[in-house]
Amino acid sequence: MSALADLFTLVMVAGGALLFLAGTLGLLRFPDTLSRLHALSKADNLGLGLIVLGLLPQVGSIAGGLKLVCVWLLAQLSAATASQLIAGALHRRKSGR
Amino acid sequence: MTLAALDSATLFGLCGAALAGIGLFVVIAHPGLLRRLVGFNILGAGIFMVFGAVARRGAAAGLPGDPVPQAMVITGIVVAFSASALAVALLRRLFDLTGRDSLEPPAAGKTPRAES
Amino acid sequence: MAEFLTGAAFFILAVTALGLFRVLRSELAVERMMAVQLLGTGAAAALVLLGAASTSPATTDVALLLMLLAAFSCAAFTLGQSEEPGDAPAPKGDES
Amino acid sequence: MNLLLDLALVAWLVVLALHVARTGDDRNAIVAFIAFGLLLGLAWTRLGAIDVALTEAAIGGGITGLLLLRAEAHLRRGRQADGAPRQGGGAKTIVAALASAVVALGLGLAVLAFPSPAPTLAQPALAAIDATGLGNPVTAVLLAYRALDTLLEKVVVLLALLGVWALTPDNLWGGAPELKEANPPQPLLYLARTLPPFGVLIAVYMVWVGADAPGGTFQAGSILAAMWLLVMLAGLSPAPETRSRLLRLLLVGGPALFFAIGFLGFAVAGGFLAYPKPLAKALIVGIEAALTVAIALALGLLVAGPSNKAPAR
Repeated sequence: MSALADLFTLVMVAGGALLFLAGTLGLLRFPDTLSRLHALSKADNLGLGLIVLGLLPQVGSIAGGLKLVCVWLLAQLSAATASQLIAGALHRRKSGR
Repeated sequence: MTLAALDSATLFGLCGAALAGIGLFVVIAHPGLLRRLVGFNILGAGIFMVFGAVARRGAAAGLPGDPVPQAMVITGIVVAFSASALAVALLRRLFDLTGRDSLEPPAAGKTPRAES
Repeated sequence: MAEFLTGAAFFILAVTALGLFRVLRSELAVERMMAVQLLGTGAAAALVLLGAASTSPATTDVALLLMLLAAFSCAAFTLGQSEEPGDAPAPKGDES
Repeated sequence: MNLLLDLALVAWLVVLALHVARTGDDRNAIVAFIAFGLLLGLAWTRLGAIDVALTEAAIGGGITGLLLLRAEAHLRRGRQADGAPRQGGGAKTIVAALASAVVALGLGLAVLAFPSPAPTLAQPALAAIDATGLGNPVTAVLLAYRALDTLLEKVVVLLALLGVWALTPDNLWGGAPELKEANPPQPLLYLARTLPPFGVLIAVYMVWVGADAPGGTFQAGSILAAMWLLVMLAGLSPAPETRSRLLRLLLVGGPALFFAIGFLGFAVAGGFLAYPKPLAKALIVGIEAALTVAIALALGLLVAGPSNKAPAR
């Protein structure tokens, strides 16, 4: 049971870490700013999500698990509004008003 | 284990020294006052980090660090922020009144006065 | 396990920080802010991982705080941006 | 692996600081500084100082960034794209570099020359902690052993606020600082509506656990200040007029309560800022609550700056 949980953690954390790598590569390699923004939000949502999911079997208490989920939920809120704000700023800049 | 903790504390202490040096350089050498303010904050961060190394080395009695320097750093961070806010207000006022954001006179090569 | 979690934290931080250093030379201020945003998420992920590795639950609180304020600094940045829409001066001398 | 992580953090911090030193654009420097603050928070957790990491994350990563970015936007708006980035004179730069190198070297040597059995106050701090009823030694230092420092620090924050307000032009004295943007973007409004409830919750949590676990009044105050600033930036609630009695009362209230309890110590516990033992924890938590409000208001108003609207008649 514990070994299974550890394996789950291993796979999920590794997946999350790879998503961060993918997000960074996207940020560096994608052709224009908006698609870079798109790559960024993948890392934000999925990468952190997978890591939080993977760590859930490792925390001892329910409160600790809830806190982890809260980190992810806050990241969702932050990432969503932050990309909206950035895209908006970009749009205003482009349209020249 | 203790050796590793010791090494890491010394490492961050040296990092603090380097940051203090870089911050000081920006404060002295950069003409723009806003940038000097950023440098001032980096300088402070470096000094705080030296304190952090002291606190880390004082780890004892089951604590990860000596609480006294840590508490001093917390106080210091808030005070440094207040000082930065005051400096920003002064800078904005200076800029509104004179249109300048540096203490160097536009043409003449007088040495800038020290920041308050 | 702790070793693996610390390693993962290091990997994530390394990747996002290197991304930031590349982007810091970019011409668009917006992209620099995006990289900082990614670094913030990466730092939160690293903190969560380190907290699990070291079994000090309070480390997660730092991650919580970082995520709470991530959008805040981004909002501050875009406000400065929107005040001058047309001719945001491109950063000078940052080529190479 | 741990040492590798520490090494990498140190290297990135230094690289970011160097970037701040040599980039030509102020905003670029500030964005790098925000990233620097993020990594600094991480470095503090590596040093085992979670309390400091929380403070750094809240102040360095949050409101300092807003303060600097607003200042930069203000300067940029007023400046007619003046030409090349200014450079200091060559000789001056060299002298400055030499001086800073000497300081850095001296500090580094001091770090290397730390006495080997490191002096520590951890044991005395823990030995007396039962008397305070607290569980977090850092909070015990801040509010019991060295409460005088904390008290004076509150006074310093208030003095800084007075200094900022003193820069108000005469005809605007007593008015409100204007933070609202001309037309705040829609996502900002959304953020200002959804984030503050979480922020207030986390701030209350910080004060609450601060007695026994990392957290406390500074961290909570900075979070509250950030949330308040967000609401003011979005224009959901205007900044208060600086002549408002209630505002001034709340600002002074925290330190005043602290002083009052401090002087009460002469009567009941035999010294300034001495707490009677059975009441120690209740008094400390009470002081923390009042201080949190005062700090949040003071930090928020420090970022808001002097008033730039005439007071309503």
